[in-house]
Amino acid sequence: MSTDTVERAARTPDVPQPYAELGLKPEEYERIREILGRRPTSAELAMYSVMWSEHCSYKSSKVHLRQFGDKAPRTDALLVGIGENAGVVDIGDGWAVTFKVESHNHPSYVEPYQGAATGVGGIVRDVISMGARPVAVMDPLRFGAPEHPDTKRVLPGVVSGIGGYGNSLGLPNIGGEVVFDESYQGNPLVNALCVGVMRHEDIHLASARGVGNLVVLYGAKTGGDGIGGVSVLASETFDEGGPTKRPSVQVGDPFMGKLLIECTLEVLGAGLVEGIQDLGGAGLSCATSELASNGDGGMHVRLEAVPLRDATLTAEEILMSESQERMCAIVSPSKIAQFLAICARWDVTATVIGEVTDTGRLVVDWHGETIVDVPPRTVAHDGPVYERPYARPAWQDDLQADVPDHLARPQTPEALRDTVLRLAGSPNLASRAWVTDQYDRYVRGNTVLAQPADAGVIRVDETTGRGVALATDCNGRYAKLDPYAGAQLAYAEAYRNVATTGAEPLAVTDCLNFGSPEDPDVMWQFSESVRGLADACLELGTPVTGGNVSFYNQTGDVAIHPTPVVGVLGVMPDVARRTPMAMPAQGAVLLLGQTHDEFGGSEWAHVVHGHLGGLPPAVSLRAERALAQVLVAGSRERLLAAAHDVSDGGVAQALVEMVLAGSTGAAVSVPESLDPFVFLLSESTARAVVVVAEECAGAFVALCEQHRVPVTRIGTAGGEELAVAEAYGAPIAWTVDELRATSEATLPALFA
Amino acid sequence: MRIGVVTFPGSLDDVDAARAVRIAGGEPVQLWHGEGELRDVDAVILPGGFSYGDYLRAGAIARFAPVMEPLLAAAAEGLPVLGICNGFQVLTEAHLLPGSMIKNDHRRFVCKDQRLRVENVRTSWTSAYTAGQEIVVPLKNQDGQYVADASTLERLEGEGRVVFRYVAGNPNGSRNDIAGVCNERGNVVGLMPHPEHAVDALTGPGTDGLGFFASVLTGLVAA
Amino acid sequence: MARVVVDVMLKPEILDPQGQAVEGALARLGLAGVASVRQGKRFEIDLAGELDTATRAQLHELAGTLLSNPVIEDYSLRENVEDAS
Amino acid sequence: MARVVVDVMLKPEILDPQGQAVEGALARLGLAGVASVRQGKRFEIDLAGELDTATRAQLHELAGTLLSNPVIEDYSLRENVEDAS
Ligand SMILES: Nc1ncnc2c1ncn2[C@@H]1O[C@H](COP(=O)(O)OP(=O)(O)O)[C@@H](O)[C@H]1O
Ligand SMILES: [Mg+2]
Repeated sequence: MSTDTVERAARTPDVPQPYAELGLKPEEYERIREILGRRPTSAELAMYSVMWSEHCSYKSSKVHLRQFGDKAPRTDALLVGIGENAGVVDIGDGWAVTFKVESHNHPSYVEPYQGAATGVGGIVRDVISMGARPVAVMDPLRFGAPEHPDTKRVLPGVVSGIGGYGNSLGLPNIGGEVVFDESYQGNPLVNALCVGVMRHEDIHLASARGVGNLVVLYGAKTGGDGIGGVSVLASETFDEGGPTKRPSVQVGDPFMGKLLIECTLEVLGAGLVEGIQDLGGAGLSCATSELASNGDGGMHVRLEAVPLRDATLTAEEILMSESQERMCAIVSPSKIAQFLAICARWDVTATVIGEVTDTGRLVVDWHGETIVDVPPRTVAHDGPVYERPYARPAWQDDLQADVPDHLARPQTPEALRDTVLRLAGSPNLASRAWVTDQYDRYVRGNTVLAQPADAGVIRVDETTGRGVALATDCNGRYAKLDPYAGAQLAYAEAYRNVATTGAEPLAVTDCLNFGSPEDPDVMWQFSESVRGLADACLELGTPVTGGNVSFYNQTGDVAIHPTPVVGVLGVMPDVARRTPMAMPAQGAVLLLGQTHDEFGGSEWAHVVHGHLGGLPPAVSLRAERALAQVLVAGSRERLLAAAHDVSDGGVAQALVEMVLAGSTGAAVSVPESLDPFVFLLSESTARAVVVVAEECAGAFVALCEQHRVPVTRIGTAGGEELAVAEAYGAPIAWTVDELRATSEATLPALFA
Repeated sequence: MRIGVVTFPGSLDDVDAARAVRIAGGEPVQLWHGEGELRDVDAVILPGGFSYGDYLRAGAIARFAPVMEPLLAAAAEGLPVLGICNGFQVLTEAHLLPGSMIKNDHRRFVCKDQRLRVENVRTSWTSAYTAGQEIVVPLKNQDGQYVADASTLERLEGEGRVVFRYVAGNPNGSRNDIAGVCNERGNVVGLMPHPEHAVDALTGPGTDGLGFFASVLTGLVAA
Repeated sequence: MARVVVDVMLKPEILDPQGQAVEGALARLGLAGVASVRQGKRFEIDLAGELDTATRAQLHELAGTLLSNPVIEDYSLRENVEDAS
Repeated sequence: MARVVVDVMLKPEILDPQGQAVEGALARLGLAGVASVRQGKRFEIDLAGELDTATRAQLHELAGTLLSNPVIEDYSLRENVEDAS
């Protein structure tokens, strides 16, 4: 096949081109022709199609995501905001932290191990390309029904893939989520978060400046991996394709990933790099056009210089390849020798493939002929933008009207006892140890809290003890009932989790997982969720620093529950004062916050009745803020022996988790004003269970009063069982051993 | 006291091992896999990780690294050497320690706080413990199942060269619950669990691992 | 008593980090002239009885689903192979 | 251009956790009459030139040290094998 050059394209305007197969709409194809003043070459077509895919261009979400900027709270903490590979936050003492969450949903469904592994690899490279050393990962996961055979295929592979890559990179896994719901059948969600640390002066950005500077590609050789993966995997559903039609899958090489981290940090540390970008979705097309577009505007690339793993690749394929473990750096000619020497020391292949120009064009040659000549902005940033129609779904009112009030509630001590135990052993609440035991949480020696914990806590500075806390959350059932409130609830829970450990919430990242944007119902869910999250961030003063959108998570007409996963980062001046969740041997057990009769979307309704309807628990951001202030001050003043946030499964589940973590029981009683079932299982927000030493109780209650946080003494820590003094006429109790056996049996029984 | 910590390109717990040496009062010295010298250290730690990726067999390629040549010679002369996890695997691949590790019997990576019994306190790395003492240190690996043929096992048991044994449940199917062994002289010790992750109660399950580093430092002072 | 051997290799276009690692190590250890190394899996399946047509079909089915992942791997099945070890 | 295949299997006396898992899975999926399954590794080494005596000796040496660990594994080396995939 002869090369389709720019010159040939100009000569042969009428050659039919497979733009539709590449996922471009006729209008989009026309626009490319307009931009170029001719038909695109096949290489240009490949480049535009992949960069204008939903995954890379955010064409359906952009108009909504703007709110994160427009409504951004005023803060001094944000050093780099939305638009870069990852946001950067000032955490004090000259330290900065970068963190971001991304999805790898579709690839993980096709090939669970490699899909999840390369998801971790991709987000880690985003963080190193900011100049930061990655220090921890997290993995919010969603799967279909636990007993479904496909879940048994997908979950173990995903978990070992996340572990296989993260463990080999030496990154502690400090948290995540494992959620089961039928709505994710066929569309599991594999989101991966990475957090990195650097000094302020080490921040690097993805831009190609300085005419004559060299473009260096380093890392793995380029192969045929995931060609078209970005547009095919992320932009289209693949329910019509059997195994043979499945697109090729990227395979990760974590050892090369580890070399890339060390090598990149060394070249950055030595001041050898003018600009840097990781190669992820859309590979070289993305890296070159973004670097050029963010810099002086021109770049000249000799594509035949790219080291290949497979010599038969065409130019188009090289431009689109998503081979993993590659990076692109802009290096001045005076420093190139040093750069290459460091790469060689790490056994990393590095090749000069081009240079920065001032032509305003991205020009790619292939064996002496020009095959790409485009304005880089039109590829990287000025892609199509859609205002997709959206409308409140017709079924939303009925769903909200189907309130859970008619569901039978336990009314005897025995029934209540059984219900709590059943929930404790249910797949969404049972011990996550079967999953988390497959992740290294110790490596690097700075993990202060990891699962089980409300938030992962990592020490950043060994001298001062300064560190960060991170939590991710989302309850898709809540978001289905009310996507505006659902996004705020996801945020509120992550915010509360971070505060529960004693850290002050500072910044937010998100991964917005939804169905098809072409469905107005889904688009409404999306727009409501973004609006909810932006409003909440504004009110509580934490900016969204970056994130990711994953659309097309649906099978046929059926979309997943809207799942806006929210990650909150908090800072702690000294991690030695973190508040653990384990029940201590003694102390007063207090419930903070107010309990209402709220069961819409609750774990109880889901597990016991398979019911989803009504409204989710009410959001009160003001109450969340007050609660967080108490939890942070309580930690700073060393008043708290333990704390745990109340969410799925209510106070009962919070107590069960504390008791299991501490292998110590507690004796509680139902507050007079509350029904025992409502007290134990309602999912009202802005609540936490805390334990304070008896001698600190007075000071702590005063602290609560100062912040107007309702506080109720509900019992005393200690003993071998979790006991409720009286419920419907009799005491009930569970031994620690019984709770442990129930909680720890579930996941192994399903997946071991 | 200078304690060398070898860094292979895929080493992960080298920073932790160096920190543990420091906390115990020693001076950690970085040794690079590609350099064939030991820089006058008084003891060497081969840390955990995935030395060269370990796709083939854990430690299989690291065994041939330039740094191993002087290390093997010095170990034969009595230099204290501790192999932790991947380091243990490297030592068995180099035939400095008997037996080998295969995939865990449950075939998954496992990370947990593991209880061990110290069976032999006459080695360079265990003199700070008391015989039979139980300690808790993290265990984290995928290929941690210790195997050896029957006669090797018999000899190890007979000579008291099983240094650590898993208690309260065998986490990976290791023969005779073996968690760690030593060479005849007792200067070379290897084990799968990670004492360097148990040197600070804030970041580990406790400080039971400090004894390893205290042992070697005390032994060196005495020598 | 029949022995069936199933070899599973990554498809040629799929990255094989294991093979690459071996390739690098062979070169460092002085073996010249290696063009490429691929690493795969070998399953030795011993059957109690003879290999009949139904079992053969079943084995092919399982080799293509359980023993290999057709998304990234190819298998080949050989019958009545001598003991390799 | 010569192809050499090295098969590496755990020694028979060493229990093979992966083979056992496969054995269990085959039975669960309805394959009757499996006496035993062992899982090992297969290396396909392509040489640029021909396989001469010196290279053959070197390959055997490396198969017995690098590619297999003689404490737990046996290897077998075959020359001029057809492409398996
Ligand atoms: N849901 C979101 N919320 C906030 N920012 C987002 C969101 N999705 C994407 N972004 C931001 O848009 C930019 C482009 O995102 P992305 O394409 O994921 O980056 P990358 O090219 O590194 O994968 C990034 O700065 C990202 O943080
Ligand atoms: Mg990026």
